[in-house]
Amino acid sequence: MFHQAVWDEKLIIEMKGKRSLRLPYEDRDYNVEIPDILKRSELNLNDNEEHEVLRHYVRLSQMNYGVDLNTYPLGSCTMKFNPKLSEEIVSMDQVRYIHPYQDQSTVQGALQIMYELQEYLKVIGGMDAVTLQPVAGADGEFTGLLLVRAYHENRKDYKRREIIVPDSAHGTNPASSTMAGFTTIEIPSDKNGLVDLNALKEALSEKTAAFMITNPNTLGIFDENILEIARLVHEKGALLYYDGANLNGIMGITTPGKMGFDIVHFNLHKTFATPHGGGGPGAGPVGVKRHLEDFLPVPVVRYDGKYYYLDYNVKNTIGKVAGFYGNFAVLVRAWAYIKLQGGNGLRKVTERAVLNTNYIRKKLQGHYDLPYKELRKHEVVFSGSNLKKYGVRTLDVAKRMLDYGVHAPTIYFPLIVEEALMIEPTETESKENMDHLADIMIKIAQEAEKDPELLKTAPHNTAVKRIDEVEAARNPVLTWKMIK
Amino acid sequence: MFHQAVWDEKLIIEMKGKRSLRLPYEDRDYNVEIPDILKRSELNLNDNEEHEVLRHYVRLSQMNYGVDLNTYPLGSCTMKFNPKLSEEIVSMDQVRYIHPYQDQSTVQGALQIMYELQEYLKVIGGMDAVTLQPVAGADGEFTGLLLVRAYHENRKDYKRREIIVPDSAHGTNPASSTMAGFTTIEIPSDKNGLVDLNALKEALSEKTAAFMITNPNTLGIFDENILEIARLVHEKGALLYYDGANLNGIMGITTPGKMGFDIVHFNLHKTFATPHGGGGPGAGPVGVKRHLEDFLPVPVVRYDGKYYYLDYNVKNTIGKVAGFYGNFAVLVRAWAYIKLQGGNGLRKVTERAVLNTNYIRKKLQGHYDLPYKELRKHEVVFSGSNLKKYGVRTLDVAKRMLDYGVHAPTIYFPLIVEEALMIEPTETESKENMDHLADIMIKIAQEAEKDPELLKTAPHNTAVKRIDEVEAARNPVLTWKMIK
Amino acid sequence: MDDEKEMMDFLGIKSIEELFSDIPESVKIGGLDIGDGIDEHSLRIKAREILSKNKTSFDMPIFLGAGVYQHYIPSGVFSVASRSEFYTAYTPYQPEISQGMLQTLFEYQSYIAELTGMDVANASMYDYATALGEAARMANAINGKNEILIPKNLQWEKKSVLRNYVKGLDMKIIEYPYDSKTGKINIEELKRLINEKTAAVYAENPNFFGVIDENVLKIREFGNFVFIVGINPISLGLLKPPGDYGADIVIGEGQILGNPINFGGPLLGIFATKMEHVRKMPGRLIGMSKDRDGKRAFVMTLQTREQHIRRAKATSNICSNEALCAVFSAAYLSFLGKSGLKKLAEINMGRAEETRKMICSIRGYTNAHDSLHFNEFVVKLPFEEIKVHRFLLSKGIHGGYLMNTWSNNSFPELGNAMLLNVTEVHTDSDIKRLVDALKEVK
Amino acid sequence: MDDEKEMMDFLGIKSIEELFSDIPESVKIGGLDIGDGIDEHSLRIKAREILSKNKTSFDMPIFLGAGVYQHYIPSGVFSVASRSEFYTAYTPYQPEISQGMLQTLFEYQSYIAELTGMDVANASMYDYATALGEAARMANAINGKNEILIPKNLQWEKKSVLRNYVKGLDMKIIEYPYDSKTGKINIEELKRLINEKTAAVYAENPNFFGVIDENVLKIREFGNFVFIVGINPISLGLLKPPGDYGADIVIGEGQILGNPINFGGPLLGIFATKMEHVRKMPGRLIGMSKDRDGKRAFVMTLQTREQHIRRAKATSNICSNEALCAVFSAAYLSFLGKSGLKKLAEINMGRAEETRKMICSIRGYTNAHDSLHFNEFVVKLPFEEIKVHRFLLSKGIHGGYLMNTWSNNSFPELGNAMLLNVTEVHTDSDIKRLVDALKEVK
Ligand SMILES: Cc1ncc(COP(=O)(O)O)c(C=O)c1O
Ligand SMILES: Cc1ncc(COP(=O)(O)O)c(C=O)c1O
Repeated sequence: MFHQAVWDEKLIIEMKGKRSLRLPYEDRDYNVEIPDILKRSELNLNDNEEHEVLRHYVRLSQMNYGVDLNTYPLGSCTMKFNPKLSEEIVSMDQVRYIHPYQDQSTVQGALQIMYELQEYLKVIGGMDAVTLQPVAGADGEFTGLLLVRAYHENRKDYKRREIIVPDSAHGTNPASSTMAGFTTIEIPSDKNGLVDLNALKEALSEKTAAFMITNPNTLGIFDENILEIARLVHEKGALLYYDGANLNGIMGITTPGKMGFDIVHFNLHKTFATPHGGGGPGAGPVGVKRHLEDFLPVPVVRYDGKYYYLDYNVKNTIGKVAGFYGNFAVLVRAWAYIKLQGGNGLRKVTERAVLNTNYIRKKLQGHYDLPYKELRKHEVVFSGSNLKKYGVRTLDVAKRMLDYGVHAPTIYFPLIVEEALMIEPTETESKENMDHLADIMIKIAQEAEKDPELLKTAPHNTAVKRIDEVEAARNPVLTWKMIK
Repeated sequence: MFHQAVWDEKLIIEMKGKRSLRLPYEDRDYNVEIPDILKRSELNLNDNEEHEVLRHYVRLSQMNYGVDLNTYPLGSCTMKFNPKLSEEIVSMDQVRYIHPYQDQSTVQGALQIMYELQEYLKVIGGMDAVTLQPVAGADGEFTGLLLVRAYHENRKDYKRREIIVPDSAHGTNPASSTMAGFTTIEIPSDKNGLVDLNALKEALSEKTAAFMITNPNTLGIFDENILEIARLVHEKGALLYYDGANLNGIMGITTPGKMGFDIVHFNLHKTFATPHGGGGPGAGPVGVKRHLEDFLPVPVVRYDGKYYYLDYNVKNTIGKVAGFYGNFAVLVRAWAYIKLQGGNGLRKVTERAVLNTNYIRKKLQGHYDLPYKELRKHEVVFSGSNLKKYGVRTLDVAKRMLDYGVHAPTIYFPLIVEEALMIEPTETESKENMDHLADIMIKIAQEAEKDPELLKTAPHNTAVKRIDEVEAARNPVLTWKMIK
Repeated sequence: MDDEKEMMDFLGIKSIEELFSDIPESVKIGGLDIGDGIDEHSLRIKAREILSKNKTSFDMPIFLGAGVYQHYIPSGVFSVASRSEFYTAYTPYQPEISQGMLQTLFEYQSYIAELTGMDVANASMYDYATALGEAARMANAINGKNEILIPKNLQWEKKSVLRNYVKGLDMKIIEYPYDSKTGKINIEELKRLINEKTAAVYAENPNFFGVIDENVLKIREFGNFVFIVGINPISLGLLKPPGDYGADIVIGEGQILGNPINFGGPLLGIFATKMEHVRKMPGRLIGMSKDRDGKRAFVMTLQTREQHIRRAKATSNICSNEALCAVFSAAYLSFLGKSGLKKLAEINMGRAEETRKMICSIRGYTNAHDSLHFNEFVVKLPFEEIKVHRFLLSKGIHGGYLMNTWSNNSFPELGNAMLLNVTEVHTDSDIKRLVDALKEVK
Repeated sequence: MDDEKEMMDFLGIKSIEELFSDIPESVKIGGLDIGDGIDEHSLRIKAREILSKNKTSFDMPIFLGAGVYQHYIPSGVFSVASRSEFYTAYTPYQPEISQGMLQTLFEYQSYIAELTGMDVANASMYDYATALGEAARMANAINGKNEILIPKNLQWEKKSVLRNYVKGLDMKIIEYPYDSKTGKINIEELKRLINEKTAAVYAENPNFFGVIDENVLKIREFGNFVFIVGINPISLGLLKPPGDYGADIVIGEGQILGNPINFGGPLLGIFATKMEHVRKMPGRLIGMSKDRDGKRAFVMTLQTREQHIRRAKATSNICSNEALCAVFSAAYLSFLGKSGLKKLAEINMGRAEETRKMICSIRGYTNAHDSLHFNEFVVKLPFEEIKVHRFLLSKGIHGGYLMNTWSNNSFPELGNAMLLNVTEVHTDSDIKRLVDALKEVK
């Protein structure tokens, strides 16, 4: 049976050694005369041998789970296979060792890739212009909402300070709305888990800046009323914002543009297979329709038919949302992924992702509660509430899954599903893997009945057992100097 | 406590999937008309998705132990830290994607590195010329012995068909001797574990082609009589061959050349920190004194002050011992290692390796038997015979060590030590690690007394438990088609 | 193929199209007009073809800094960060199976806290610029005030990002001047600008000119605002940590610590603060706890600050951050250790100061700021900025940042000027080539 | 430093020198005159500087094969082989903690057995040439006979290595001719040369000319010798495996299966045989067994054949082999799978044949051998070999192997001739450039 590697690993600061790694020019004497008052007196670090540092992190890595190990069905996160060629490309000197302020004649390759990516994303999103600058999905949202604001303010419409979101929205949506200076109005979903048109109508007003949704939504359900929604929103003078985290469910079938959205952010680290890095970096380019183009952050990459260049002349630009041009190395990976797939390939990605989702949905039906309708796009949300009678919660199911050497689904999101278990298989899981995943989850549902303790004390086969999260928050120990 | 990762991993042939990886130009039709009689009818393989293949091998890798994880004190094998920069360099296109028959003007970089490495090895070995062609230590031995043979035959001395080796020699020494058409004469070591001068004198004759030893020997003991040995051997018209596997014990302190050796092979994958690859590839360049230079394999890399070139004009060349010019990518790594260390650095390597060895030797003395004298060079051989009284063998000690997340020493070699435990820490282990290793071994000696079963049933914390090796040999299952 | 067929049979559908029956025909598209996919090898060739148009710092010495810096990155850092268990992981939502990433991030936080002299650091912000934006917002959250004072000579990109970050709070950004002779804070003016509306004062050390400014030591005593300090983390090998002079929040660019520049991204926003402010802090925090066997274990903590729990009331919207860059930095700092970091700071300062002297001894080239510098400095040029730049380029050298040509800031007092960066990666010969070439410009 | 001091104190020594007191002063040296060590970054620069003098197959199309071949290597193969648990391991002497490498090698053996149609394959030989040497020795061990018949048109390097390998056994190497029109075995002559002294007959398919030779099917019936067949493993996607036509030993170059050429090394010697000969086989063998819980487990087996046990009587002296290259190949074959391997063989054959036709339709260039070829072929040139080569090089194209200039074989019957290789990595445009350039030579 699966067991994760266990190393009783010290903290690096608890190790002992001397530095073996040499720095360039370290043998010289430097006459560095810093005024005493500005001189550092203490630095509580240690020295270590290169070898030991390396081992430390290699051992730690063995105690971490990645999508290169096994199924990672984290709903909303689109944990798909990250092509290895992308890693090969970004490890080239020509990606790593170029500086953003270099004369543009010396970075034509970089600019070409950015330009091509912009063009691809325009088509995929059904948008007229794209900025690559936002460095994560949430940053894309923030950028999009700054654009919303600039758009309305440019029209001297200063009262539009409300953003409407459905209660099924991801937390970043309201949070970004706040960051951009808006008030968030949350509207409840209807009984089908979809946008409640009446609630929307009620919420919409001359104060509405934008309605922010994702479609398919976080339940994985496609909202068939989307054109009607767009009409309602636009009618009120508001804009329609598309959270692109769920693009994997519709790519090549439809586009946000076609559905009537004005703005979309892309999650390159989800849909476009750039690795998630254990929490980042990602990239969250934003696409807009023509009427928002003039507000985009600077610079924009342009091409005059011969030469790629950075254009800082964007009429009503909002300025900058990140230090330079976005997460270039992530952009390169997404570019590579799109090149590998091509237009048909991306459509197939969606088709297979949706097939996989519905397959596992049907396999698990009956074992876990399935709120709302059956047909899903790229993800499906079950509820573990049928196990409550055994004293077992969704958290326990998740922990127990780890014992089988697979990752757990996203849990307790979206908030509108009680004891939510949000499964997104993605297109890169084989039928064999999904059968395996379903078998595990069915087995666990049986274990819940027969031996609930087994779940409540899970996981058993990981590097550590279940962690006391409450204690961690009550007495936070956030650095090694806080250890008593 | 340590536990190795456990994945219940299928064989790749037991997996199911379809090929996701596309080949260049695979969409075209090719009119390939092979005569029916030569056409393959069956190919019992399967197809797999790229993703699943990758996971399969990543999971397998987690069930493998490497020097990047922890201490690997495998005596005679010199498992030291492999600089990561070497890996970075050999992954450059300019190493990977060049062909050995390329016009030499297009591979000047490759030839320069080979040339520089030859020059370095000459100095380190105290030799006059070096061939980089042999691809492993044993291949170096074979090459060296072909040179011995060519040397004598060139002098019309055809009767020299005996190679003398001490009984402490590595198995490759007699095996290589056989391959080169010699008869091996094994002489016993003296009571100090060293060359028995009388036995040597007795064995030497006009039939002796060479005496093949390593110094320090496989016990890690430096033979102080080395100059006398050289005199005796040369006096009889024979050559003195140096097995370079133990160069880590003397580098920068002395050279085989200085000790009177005529031929030496280097183990780049030991002394020069090129990774061992789970069993290879290595590289076993051979250095010779002037009188053997004319027999070297072709080509030799030369430099005319401006241009590097391959010289096929070696007067009495033995021809070739491997397909091309040796294991180039391994050579590049060794070159990088030598560049990083420099002359002083290599000496320090030896000093630290020897310090480490004697440190652990003293720590373990009293817990395990130490045959022969105390002072060792880069390795030390203990005997586990003191544990026999508990019914515990060296094999059990080795297996139990695995439970602590370290690798076991080399066991049952050299043959002259009963229940041998051959420890080579190398210079890249910190004191902390050696203390840890010693603690583990001392603890195990105690466990042997208190709970011998624990050792005899070890290992417990590895991916699999103790393996039935006898059954494996009795009913060999060597491919998946042999599985019943 | 068969797999898909089996799955479709299981679902009782005849075509994949049926799975999209909920999507109105009117929004369906005919396909994506972006060309066909290509095989991996063809892309490998294509990528090399395109990227070969870039010139790297191995092709020519590049004396650009101005926010992101070239440093020697130990090859081992790449080995660590390319462990696929790290880079193909998501945010460690299931801590028991993610201890590797969690412990590494805990170490990163600890390193940053140690370096900056602060109590806590988060697991990363996007970059230096957005960290500044977040810091300003946090200041407002701490004291409810609305004005932030920033240096006039702040990099324009940071100003622009800051403006966007505080726009939602209607905060006012006020620039305080610097002394044009020394390039340091005009401390009297700064003092004068501080009042009861001041939410925060932001100061950098070293600043955009590379100047080391001991004036930062005086700011704390000017009032009760939130004191935000921007640092270069390597300089902290030598310089007093902001924690020692009263900083509430310390930010900086973590790319410097072992991350390649990558044309400006991904970067790594450093963000540290005092324990008393921790619940106002943006970003992810890793804490140490115990598992049910009492064994040390790590876990994301204080998540009630974050968007997935607090939604509209979260301290920030940040979700995906720059975790892998923090892994690079943790590994980097571990390889360097205490002695390495100190030494590195010395090398940077020493070599840059030497270079500055060499350049300023060329006729016509003068020192813009009569101060100590860390690893970059402004030189006034005897010719048009762009002319000097192009001449250097023609000699296969990439000069520094053009202070008036490339910046949306303007520095009229500097005339033609270039911000040059020198670190341990610039070889003696690189520097000599630069100096020789500058002599030749006419 | 302190560590070392502590250790020295523990040992009761005052200086490291004391540890070398057993080395006579007279053999001690003053130091190694090879210069000082340099730091990693400086070496990174230096390595790039030196290596930039190499031209790779991304810089110019290269039509060289002749023993090692350019193929598309999936990026994933490098990911697998760069797992440090694999590449920093030693030979799996402790199998319980080395299951990863052992299972991978078991899979490699299985793949090779499957491809070649043989019962068993070993875990690797050094390369194709040494595998031939080992095969000849093994033949002698099997039947005690002393003559080996090899093709006259065998690559000279292989002949040379073979000569060294059989020298110790005093075996006689006899060359059998080929038909100069077809490039195939002159089967009558071969038959004539076989007699009771024949230890082994060695034949290749495809052979050095790239020719596919169905004559190999007839050889087995000529007698009771050990029949050794040399193959290109990719060709076995289409061609009958030697196991089907009576081979006792099959050898080949495994580099072809997913290993970069690396200027000719490391390579990977393929070696497969029948179960009845297994105890005479050189090299390492991995077997499947069970652990004490009855769980499937892998282990090195039949080690009594090997040098560490059998010493002078071992089947070979090989110890370190090419395990990591076998890992590359196992991963490669897994990525390709059955359909990929078949397809790849087709692509290689198809594209090479097309190219051959294109070249042979240029005036003056003629087909040397009127046969089917796998992925290389000999073209007779209307000019001096070296002249054609240099002209191509001046056009940024690296032509094929010069049959008489570079080979210690001579092929006078061919006149000026070039052995050209075309695989899936040669693009349409590469081929067009080659053909166009050949037209221009004068
Ligand atoms: C639906 C949805 N929207 C937005 C985001 C935020 O994206 P990021 O983490 O890149 O900031 C996520 C990420 O989990 C998401 O799932
Ligand atoms: C003393 C000694 N000699 C020779 C060899 C053979 O070297 P290789 O494995 O490179 O063939 C070894 C390897 O273990 C050895 O330890």
